[in-house]
This record gives sequence, structure tokens and C-alpha cells, in this order.
Amino acid sequence: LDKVRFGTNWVAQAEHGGYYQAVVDGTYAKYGLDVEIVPGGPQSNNRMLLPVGKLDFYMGGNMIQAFSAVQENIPTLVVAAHFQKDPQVIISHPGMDKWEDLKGATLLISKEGLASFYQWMVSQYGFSESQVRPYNYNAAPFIADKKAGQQGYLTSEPLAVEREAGFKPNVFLLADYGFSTYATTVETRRDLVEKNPDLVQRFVDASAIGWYNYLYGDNAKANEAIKRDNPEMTDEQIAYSVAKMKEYGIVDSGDASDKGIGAMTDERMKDFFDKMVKAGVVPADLDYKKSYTLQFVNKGVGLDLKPKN
Amino acid sequence: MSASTDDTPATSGPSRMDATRLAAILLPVAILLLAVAGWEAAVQLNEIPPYILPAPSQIAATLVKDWPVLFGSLLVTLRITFLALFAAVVGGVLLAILFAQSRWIELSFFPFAVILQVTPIVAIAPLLLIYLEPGTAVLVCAFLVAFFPILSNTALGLASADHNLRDLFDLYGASRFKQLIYLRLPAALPYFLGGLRIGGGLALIGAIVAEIAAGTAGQGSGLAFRIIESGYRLNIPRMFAALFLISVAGILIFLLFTALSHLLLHRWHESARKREA
Amino acid sequence: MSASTDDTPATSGPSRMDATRLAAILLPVAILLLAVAGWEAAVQLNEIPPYILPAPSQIAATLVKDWPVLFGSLLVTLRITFLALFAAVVGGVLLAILFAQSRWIELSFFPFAVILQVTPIVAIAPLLLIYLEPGTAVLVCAFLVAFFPILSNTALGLASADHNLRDLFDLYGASRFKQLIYLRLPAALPYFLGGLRIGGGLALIGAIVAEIAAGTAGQGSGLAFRIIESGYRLNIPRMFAALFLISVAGILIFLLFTALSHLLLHRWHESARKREA
Amino acid sequence: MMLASLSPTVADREPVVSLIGVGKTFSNGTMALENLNLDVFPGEFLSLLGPSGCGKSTALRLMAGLGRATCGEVSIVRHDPGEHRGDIGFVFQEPTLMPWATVADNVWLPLRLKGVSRAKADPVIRDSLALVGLAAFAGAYPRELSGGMKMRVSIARALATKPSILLMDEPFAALDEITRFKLNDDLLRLKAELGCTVVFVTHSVYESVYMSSRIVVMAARPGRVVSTIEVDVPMPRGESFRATARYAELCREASAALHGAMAPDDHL
Amino acid sequence: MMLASLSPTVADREPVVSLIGVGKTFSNGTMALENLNLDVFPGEFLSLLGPSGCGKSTALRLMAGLGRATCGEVSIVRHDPGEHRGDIGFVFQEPTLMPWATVADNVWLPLRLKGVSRAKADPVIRDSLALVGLAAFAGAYPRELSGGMKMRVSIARALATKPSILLMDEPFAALDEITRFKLNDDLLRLKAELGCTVVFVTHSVYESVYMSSRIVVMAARPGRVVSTIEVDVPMPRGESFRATARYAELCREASAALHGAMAPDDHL
Ligand SMILES: Nc1ncnc2c1ncn2[C@@H]1O[C@H](COP(=O)(O)OP(=O)(O)OP(=O)(O)O)[C@@H](O)[C@H]1O
Ligand SMILES: Nc1ncnc2c1ncn2[C@@H]1O[C@H](COP(=O)(O)OP(=O)(O)OP(=O)(O)O)[C@@H](O)[C@H]1O
Ligand SMILES: O=C([O-])O
Ligand SMILES: [Mg+2]
Ligand SMILES: [Mg+2]
Repeated sequence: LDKVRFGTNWVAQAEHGGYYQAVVDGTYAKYGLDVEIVPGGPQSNNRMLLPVGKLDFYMGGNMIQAFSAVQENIPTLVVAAHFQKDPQVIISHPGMDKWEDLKGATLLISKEGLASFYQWMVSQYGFSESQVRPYNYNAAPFIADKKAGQQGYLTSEPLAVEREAGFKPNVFLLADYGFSTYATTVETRRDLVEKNPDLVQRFVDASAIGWYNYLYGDNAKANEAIKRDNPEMTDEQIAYSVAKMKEYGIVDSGDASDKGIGAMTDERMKDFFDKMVKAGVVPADLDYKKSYTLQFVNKGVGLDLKPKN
Repeated sequence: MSASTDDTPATSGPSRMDATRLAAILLPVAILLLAVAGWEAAVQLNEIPPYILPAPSQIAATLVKDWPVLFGSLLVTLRITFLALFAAVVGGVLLAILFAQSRWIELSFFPFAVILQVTPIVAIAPLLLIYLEPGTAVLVCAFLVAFFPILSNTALGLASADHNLRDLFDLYGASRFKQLIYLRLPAALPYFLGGLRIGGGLALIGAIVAEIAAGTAGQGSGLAFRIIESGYRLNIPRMFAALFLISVAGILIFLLFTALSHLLLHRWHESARKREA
Repeated sequence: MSASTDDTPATSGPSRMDATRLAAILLPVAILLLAVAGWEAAVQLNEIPPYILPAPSQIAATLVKDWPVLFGSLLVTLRITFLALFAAVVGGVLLAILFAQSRWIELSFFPFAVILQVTPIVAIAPLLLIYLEPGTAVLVCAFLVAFFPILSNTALGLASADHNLRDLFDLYGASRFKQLIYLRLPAALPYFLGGLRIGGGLALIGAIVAEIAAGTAGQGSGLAFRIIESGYRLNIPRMFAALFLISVAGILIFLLFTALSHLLLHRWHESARKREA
Repeated sequence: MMLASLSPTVADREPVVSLIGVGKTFSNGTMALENLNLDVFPGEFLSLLGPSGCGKSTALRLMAGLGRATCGEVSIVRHDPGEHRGDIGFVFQEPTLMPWATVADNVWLPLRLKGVSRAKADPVIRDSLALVGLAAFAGAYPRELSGGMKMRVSIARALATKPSILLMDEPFAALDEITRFKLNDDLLRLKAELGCTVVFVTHSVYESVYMSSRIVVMAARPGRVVSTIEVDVPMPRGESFRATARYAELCREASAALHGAMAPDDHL
Repeated sequence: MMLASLSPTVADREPVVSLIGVGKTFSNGTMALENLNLDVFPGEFLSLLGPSGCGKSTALRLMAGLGRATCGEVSIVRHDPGEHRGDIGFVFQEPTLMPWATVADNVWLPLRLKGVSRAKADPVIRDSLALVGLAAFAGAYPRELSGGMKMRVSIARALATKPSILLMDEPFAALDEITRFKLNDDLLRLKAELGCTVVFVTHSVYESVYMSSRIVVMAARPGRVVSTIEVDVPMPRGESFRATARYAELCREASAALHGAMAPDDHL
């Protein structure tokens, strides 16, 4: 077995389910891999451990950081994208029911959000930075302000707000409004792709199979493993996350439907790149194609595991 | 408590003394209880929802319910705290001693100490993680938060040794080392202990901040992770239960060092000596 | 520099004196330059890529290139720093004075000060943001980081006033207020200034931490946002340029307070007085 | 008011300070005073004489209202009861100067505490410093002075308020004999001018005889009064007094009393 | 080695300490000494007499190698040049005790710095404290002592090493006359036993005559030697010496020299 370290960008949760599934059900082992999942944390320090070789694969959040890597000459690239849609959402109080209503609202946005998707909201829809107030991953200020909207993760904040504040917030999935990045990508080092493409291929394939089994098979053991890595995790939260991932087609929709989970296309990449150029997040002359390769995806691996209904 | 400064009222007899001592414990407790009661009332009367500010009663209930998880995390945080504080004391005192050797050394290296103090550890944690094990990186971060007050106060204390006594030591041909051991360090003690009282709290904060900046999440994680995760999940009573534990730990550490100060200083230093009535 | 402790070698004449003074400035600068050169060499020789550790030359280039943005952010951060430090000095000294009034007050309220010190501001920032404007919340957070060393050291200093002098004041029937103004505060000065040197750096850290926890970003954002933004964009040279500005600010603040200490103490306090050669 | 030149042991007068059965035990258990009885009458110059460590300083502090007696009664009568303690001058055994203040500011202190501005206090400060020969050192800091100079600043400070009760704890111990003799005479002159009461701790038998109207000799462990010597020579006495037989006799008497007060092992 | 009983002003002997043309100006500009010339010969008991602030302490410190002369030459000869300064005993004008250490530990200090363990030093500490009458206070802290007691601890500390040069800055100023007389005699006895050299700052003319083989009188601003008085009376002198005509004559002589050393305005 080849020893492989895979770093995530957050603590263990259902959004990492496919990988845990592939670990616990022996899929990785079957592909000759001994995978250790290294959970990230609030600071996503795992990012830099990939280029220096302390990790072999890293779970990227969206394509912005992949573009930045090209810009900063960091020798990493995206080899698969397990989320077709970024689960990034804006939530709002009932009463502010339309996307347009958000423009008049106070928006609670994190510093990272401000540096990324919010720039797109500004350039694409005319939001302004002056309506932003700080968000530190605690929704209390949002709940307290009936005129506020807030960033969130499709699978987390809406549930927390509903459970604690007793109302169902409106949920606007940015992907549905044109934020066309892939998410939960698999990044690796350029030299690994060149010197050991077989290893990369095996990891991408086994991970895709893991995702199919996690979404459509028996995921009880994977969930146990998640809860082992993150004792804060609850069954309610996991169930909610899985349901939302399915409902919104986060993992398995669009290109993934026929090319298999993990699918990427040049068109989507170009579309998102252009939007980021317009938002001023990346320069127009960036050779963004260096940020990914389609060499390992779109092969339909695992499509057979999908229920036929 | 850093400073039992007041003219204690004259006491006539041991029973009065004991009453004073009892009051010294009861009064702060009573005031704390009063503050808690006020908080409870404010929450109840204004119907502040728990996700904004939970009532003390609810925090207490959460504390009991989640005790195993929270207690485990508390131990992790306390372990980092004390390791970091230990490193901060050793590092801070050794550096202060080094600086006291010569004004040149002090002038040349104090800027580096300042740089270490003011560099946000969130920023350098990724760099540390590249070269260090996560456990070590957390410790380094917590150390960085805590060491400066100890260094700075100890350096001040070492410099404050009475010049006449320094002359006396010179006269007896005391080596630099003996001068340090028998004169400079004892003279620096009140200042060092003051630094320790500041550093104790900072080591605790440091342990929290370091866990956020460089800690591995998941099992074996400390209170910082509980706080962030609870905040994220809007489980605010649990977050406050964790904050409560941090506060209690902070107060106990402070009391510990205050007691230590009293023990070491009460026979000779103004700050701890009772004024003769 | 907190402590110009060393036996300065006997000097014979003003020219020797000036040379000493010049060396006192040049040596630290030389050592800093040496450290920077070592860093540059280490990066070049080991071919450390800039996204891990940028070379000083690259940081300097970035600093020049991004100066307008970074300088603007520096001003924002410095503004918060000095406002927070001002609040910390006022708050810390007033609290220390209050605590010095009576052991009961001190015993009863020092625990609250400790709680304020050890409560992670990331945790309470959301609560503050509910009730306060972001600008005010940032200031409160930065204040919380900086006030404790000033409070603690000042309290220690107020308690360290010579008992014989206190007797003298009692004898002359000095009111508590006059005793404070003419005796306790001057006696506390060396300790307070020590606390100020610690608090200066902490106010700067506090300004960073507070901006992360409660600051509005975008226009008018300080160095904290630049650091997070650069980190997110993997623009590590720019992150280090921001860190460099923080370090420089920290050292300047420290030097400022060291000079202030010297000015206020050199005629009478051991820590600042030159030993007669 | 030149009443100081009269013999001041007028037992039917009310004492200014009165210690009745006073005991003082320090918190470490040292019993410094036991059953000390002592009245100080207005206008008298009372010297406390006794071996080192016998409790002279402790007794003097109690008279000033500093510290509390463990038992017994201490009462202090003030001329103007409204003005809290303002009429006491005290010279501690150690100079007890504020290290952060110049010599002039140290002398200003008691006046400043009474609300006298620096400008208004200036002549008084100058006079006081001139009296102790330190006019040239008004701007110096205490650390820049010799031991005797510090003590003289402390004396100047005590005199600055022209107090009605002056308590002095070995004020001239650090001074050479000539300076001391001059200050002895200056103090007697000032006392006569102000009509104040002086309690004076000294370890010099000769000084006590020269200066006092009454000498109280104390013994140690526990501190108590062992004898009282009336110096029945009217003021002003002048330098010639030192050459008289009465002076020599009183010195011998005081010396004998002091000898008697020494227990062989516990002081020397 | 009972050479102390011989007249020690043997000019052909090498001096132990020698100050040649010494000047000392402090950093604040005060010129404390100017062109001070003084040799201290082995075995002599030299007293420095002079008005307050004339530079006695400054000169004594220079003799001990504390501080540097601004100009001139200070040379100190040690019996055993290998042993750095270990053979000097110094009593500062202020007690200069470590407040954090007990009386016994304070006396232990010079021995401790020589590497003597507490157990081995114990008899010496006990003897030294007994000599100054403080055997019962070995465990007390300096703050718990009277002024005179602190000074006596400082004396005990200086004697603990049995030094060959003893520099004492007004050691007995804070003591009553009886204690002082006893310590005077103890010191002379000890000096004879140890054969050591003593430089003794005092402000008492009587004490200087009683104790010294030579008295050096200094004047102030700038500090300098104005006269030297040889006390040509062999040791041991004993209490009866105080009654002799020679004693009175020498006292008068010293007193006159001291008077001559006083400038009217700058000291008093
Ligand atoms: N703060 C204190 N704590 C404990 N004991 C003390 C304290 N102050 C004084 N004493 C003790 O009380 C006794 C009397 O001390 P006091 O200072 O009154 O003596 P004194 O007569 O003034 O002596 P001296 O002439 O040496 O100044 C001494 O035995 C001393 O040890
Ligand atoms: N550290 C200092 N800085 C400045 N001036 C000083 C310092 N120490 C002493 N002096 C000055 O030097 C002169 C001599 O001081 P010194 O202490 O030697 O006098 P002294 O003869 O010992 O007097 P005393 O009998 O009062 O102790 C004085 O005028 C004093 O003001
Ligand atoms: O460094 C902090 O105090 O958060
Ligand atoms: Mg006394
Ligand atoms: Mg002197």
C-alpha cells in the first residue's frame, strides 16, 4: 500500500463523507492506498503543508485559491472537483425573500468571504462593501438583526439558525446565482502528477467511489469515523448535511451526472475565471489553465454505483 | 490581591482576625454571586434568547450535561497553558538575565523580543507548522503570547537592585553569577512575580489562541475548539460553559500566583508586607 | 532597554561619551541588519520558495510596490492601537487606584479583571457586535487585550510605596487623594511604565486581534485584514510586508516608552539611574 | 511667646501627649513596649534616652499617632483640633525623603499638603534649607546627597510648618559635632521662638543634658521608662553651660541611668 | 601579630591604600573631591573627620575600589593579590542589608561569597552577632529591627570575614553612648587580634581621638585634607585614657582643626 496523507480544510463533517467512506469500506486499500485524513481547522493551515510535501493531497475550498497558486508560482494544481456547486450561501430573515432584497441589508461576511465571493457579488450584482459587518462564524448577531443577511454554508448555518432561533431563514445558494466555481477540490503537487500519475489516478478514482457509496450506500461506518475525528458532530447535523447535499446536487449534478463525481470542464473553469477577473480578484493575464488538469477526471468511474431511479 | 495595600483596621484579638480572614474570602464570593444573580435577572427580565446570552442557570445545566467533553478539553487546555507558562518563565527569565549582562546585549536583542511579542501568531502559525509538529507549534504560539511580560518585568526587576548592595557585592569580589543568584534575582522577585501574574493569564489566552491558530482539531482538542465549534453551531450555552471554565482556570491561576507572591514576599517587600498597625 | 543596568565603563571625556552613544544606536541596527542578511542567505541558499518564507529583499520590494495600500492599513491599525492603549492606561490606572483604596474592593473586583483578561475575545466579539457599533466593538476588544498588564503592574506599584513615607503622609494628615497624587502614583511610576511597555505591544496585538474578531473589512481596513487577505490569496510576501510594518510599529512603540521611562526615572530610580562610575 | 524659657514641668498643666500603660507587640511577636507611662507637657523639651532597640522610635511613633498601641491608652491633644495633625513635625530616624522629588520639593511637602502653593512656600523652603546649610542644594535629588545632608533635609522639612509639637528621632546622629552643636542651638532658639513642645530621641547623654528640660531613660525588652531626670537649668543655656559643674553632674547622672538601663546580654 | 599596638605611622613602609591627587566629580557636576592625597599604612587606625558632605564617604568608597576617581591615582595593595578584594571589610554609612534575608543570612553573605557553607559559617555568624549584641535576632528580617540594630548587623557582617583592611563609614552613629563605647573597645581589641588596618569615618571628635593612631581632617567643596593629627598614645589605651590631659588636648586640637575646616556658608 502507498502511504498517502490527505488534508481537509475543516474539521471532520459530512462534507468529507466520501473520503471517510473510502477509508472505512476499504476502497482506498483496494486501490493500493493507505490514506490518512488530516482534518483542518478554523485557520486551514493545511494549505501550505501540501507544497512542502507534508501532505500529498489537499482538499481545496474553491477555485480562487487554485488561481492564486498559479499567480504565486505555487506548484500545485487541482486534479478533481468533488463538489459541482460551492455550498456557499447567503441566508436572510423571512421578509427579505428575494436576492435583490439583500442589497439593502446588513450583510455579515467573514474576512475570507470578503476577499473572495463577496468581490464577485460586488462586481456582478452591485453589492457594496459598506453594507458588510464582520462575521466570525457565530450567527447570533445575524439572528438579533432582523434586517441582516449573513454568509453561511448550505449544510450548517441554516440548521443552526433554525434550531436555535426557531425560524427557517431564506437560503440563497451562490452557485445558483452564477458563482460557478467547483468546490471541495482535490489538489496535489505538480511533480506528483508528473512523476506518479498512477497514484494520483488511484486516489481520484477511489475517492469518487467513496462519494458514491457515501451518498447512496450504507454510510453508517463513515459517519462513525467522522464523529470519532470530531466529537462535536451530531447525527442530526450529518443527516441534515447529507440531505442538503443531495437536495441541491452539490456533489452529484451537472457534469458529474454523466462524467462521474469529480468531473471538471474547461468551460466551467473559463466561466468562473472570467467572473473573477471582472471582480478584480485575479488578473486577466493569469494562465489559469495551469491551475487544473482534466487528466484524471471525467472517466465515469463509479457511475455504476449510482441508483438507477 | 496583587497588593494587600490597605491599612488593615486594627484588630483586637484572634477572633477578630479570623473574622477578617473569613470576610476576605466570603466577600469576593458574595460579590461574584451577586453579579451572577444580576446576570440571571437581566436575561430573564429582558427575555434575552440563549443564543445571544444564555442565563447562568442554563450555563450551569450545560456544564453538568457536557461535563465529560468539556472537562477533557479543559485538561488539554490547562496542559498547554502550564507547559507554555513553564517555557515562558524559563525563556523570559533566562533572556532577562542575558539582557542584564550588558547594555549592548540588551540594546541589540530586545527588539527581537518585541518582534516576537507583536507578531500575530495567526500569521506565523502556518510557517511554524511546516517546520514543527503540531503539538510543538501550539506550544511555541502559546509561549509567544506569554513570555514578554515575564521577560520585561524580570529585566526591570534585575535592573532595580539597590546600587549600594551592588557595591557591596562588588567589594566582596562576587562573581557575576553569584551577584545574580544572591542579589539580582531576589531583588527582581517582586517584579518577576508581577510578570508571572500577567503571564499566567496570558498563557491561558495563549493556549486558546494557539489552539485556534495551530491546533489540530477533532479528538484531543482543547477548549478553544469547543468554543469555535459551539459558536459555529450556535450552541451558545455550551460556548459560555467553556468560557466559564476558562474564567475559573484564570482566576485560580491568578490566585495561585498571588498566594505565591504573598508567601515569598510578605516578610520583606512593601507590596506584600502588612503595615504595622 | 527597559533597563540600562550595566556598569558603564568609565569614560574620560565627551568624545568617548559620544562614541558610546553612537554605538548604542549603531550596534542594534547592525545586529538587525545581520539577522536580515542571515535570513536572506538562508532563503537563497536553501532555495526556500517565497510562498513558504519570502526573502527580505522580496518583502522590501513588495513593501514598495504595495505601499499605498499597506500604509493606509497601517494608519488604521495604529489609530486603533493608540486609542486602545489610551483606554487601557486610563482604565488600568483608574482600576488600580480603585483597588488600592481598600483590600475589600481589590479582593472583590480583581477576579472580574482576570475574567476580562482571560476571556478569548473571538468568543465575545459576536456578543459585543450585537450591542455595539463595529468601531466601538473593535476598541473594546483591543482594550481588553491591553489593559491587564497596566492594571496589574500599577496595582503592584501603588502597593510598593515605602511604608515610612506613607507614615509621613498620615502624620501630615494627607487626604487619600493627596496621598495618591503625591506619594502612591510617583512610587508606582516605575511599575506603571513597565506595564506600559508590555501594554504597548499588547495594544498593537489587540488592534490586530480585534480587527479579526470584530472589524469591518474592505475600505478602511487595517493590517489584520491585509494579513488574512494575503494569506487567503497565498500572497505570502505581502503578508510578510504587513508583518514587517507591525514589527516596526511595535519596536517604535517600545522605544517610545523606553525613552519615556528614562526621562521620568533616570534621576531617581535604580532601574534607570546610571551607577556612579 | 517665650514661655519655653520657664521650667516646663508644671504637673498641673494638661499634657499634650499622654501614654498610659502602653504596650506594643509587633506582628512577629516582638514585644517592643510594655506598660509605658509618659506624659509630655506643653512647652517642654523632653529627651528619650535608651539603649539601641529599647523602643524609643516605637514610642515616638505612637506619640505621633502612627501605629496603634497593642494595649494601654495614647492620647494626643492638638492646639487646633480642626486641623488634623497639621501641627506635628516629625523627623524619622531615617531620612524618609521622596526619591523622585528634589530637596526643595521634599521640604515643600508638608506645606503642599496644607494647600500652600510652591510660590508662596518658596521663602519658607529657602529659610528652612538655609538653616540646615543646604541652600545650595535645593535642586538636588536625595540620591545625590551625603548621609548627613539627607538627614538635614528631613529636619528642614519638619521645621517648615513651624509645628507646635516636634518629634525628632535621633535627628543629629549622622552629623559631625560642629554642625550638630550649631543645630542644637538653632533648634533651641527655634523652640523658644515657636514656643513648641519637643520630644527628642537621642543616644547622646551630653546632647540630652544640653538640650532638655527633662530626660526620660528607657530600658529594653520590654521597652519601659526606668528613670526620669529633671534638667533644672533655665534656658537659654548657651555654650558656657557645657563647662558648668551642674552640666557634668547631670551628664554623670544620665550616664549612670543609662548604664542601669542596660541588661548585660540582650542589647550589648 | 600585635603590631597594632606600635605607632603605625612608619613612613618608610609601603602604604596599603594610597590616593594621589585624587579628584571626583559626580555625573551631576558636583565636585566631591579635589586633589586629595592620602596614604594608609598597614596596621594603622586612621580616622577621617570632617563636616557633613565634605567627601568622607566618597573617599572611603574610592579606597575600597568602589567607583572611579575622575582624576588622580588610587592604589590598593592586597595581602593576597589572588584573592580578589576578599580581605576588605566595609561598613556603609547606611546599613545596606538585603531585605529578603534574615539577620544571620545577611552576616553569612561575605562568607557565602567565599564559598563557605551555612553550617561551617554558623559559629562565625553566631560570634559576630554576639559581639554586636544581636544573638537573639539571628532569625529576624531587617525590617523588624530598630535603626541601631540594623547598623549593628552591618558591623557584624563586615567583621565576619576577619578582614585585613576594615573601612567603616560612621558605623556607630546610630548607637547610644554605652553601646558605642563598648563597641569602640571591642573594635580596638579585634583590630589588635587581627592586626588589621582600619579606616574609620566618624563625626565624633572624641571617638576619633580615642580610637585612632592618626586623624585626617577634611574640608568640603571640594573635599580635601586640611590637617593631620598624630595620636601618639600607644595601644591599648583603655577607659582611663579619656581622663588624661593628653586626651583633652588632642580633642581640642581636633576640634579646632574641624572648626577650621568649616566654611561658614556652604555646610552650615
Ligand atoms: N516593624 C517591626 N516589626 C517587628 N519588630 C520591630 C519592628 N520595628 C521595631 N521592632 C522591634 O521593636 C524593638 C524596639 O525598636 P525601636 O525601633 O523602637 O528601637 P529604638 O529604641 O528606636 O532603637 P535604636 O536606637 O536602635 O533606633 C526592637 O527590638 C525591634 O526589633
Ligand atoms: N551619587 C552622587 N551624585 C551626586 N553627588 C553626590 C553623590 N554622592 C555624593 N555626592 C555629593 O558629594 C559630596 C560628598 O558626599 P559624601 O557622601 O562623600 O559626604 P560625607 O563626607 O560622607 O558626608 P556625611 O558626613 O554627611 O555622610 C556631597 O556634596 C554630595 O552632595
Ligand atoms: O493575543 C491575544 O491576546 O489574543
Ligand atoms: Mg530608633
Ligand atoms: Mg558620608
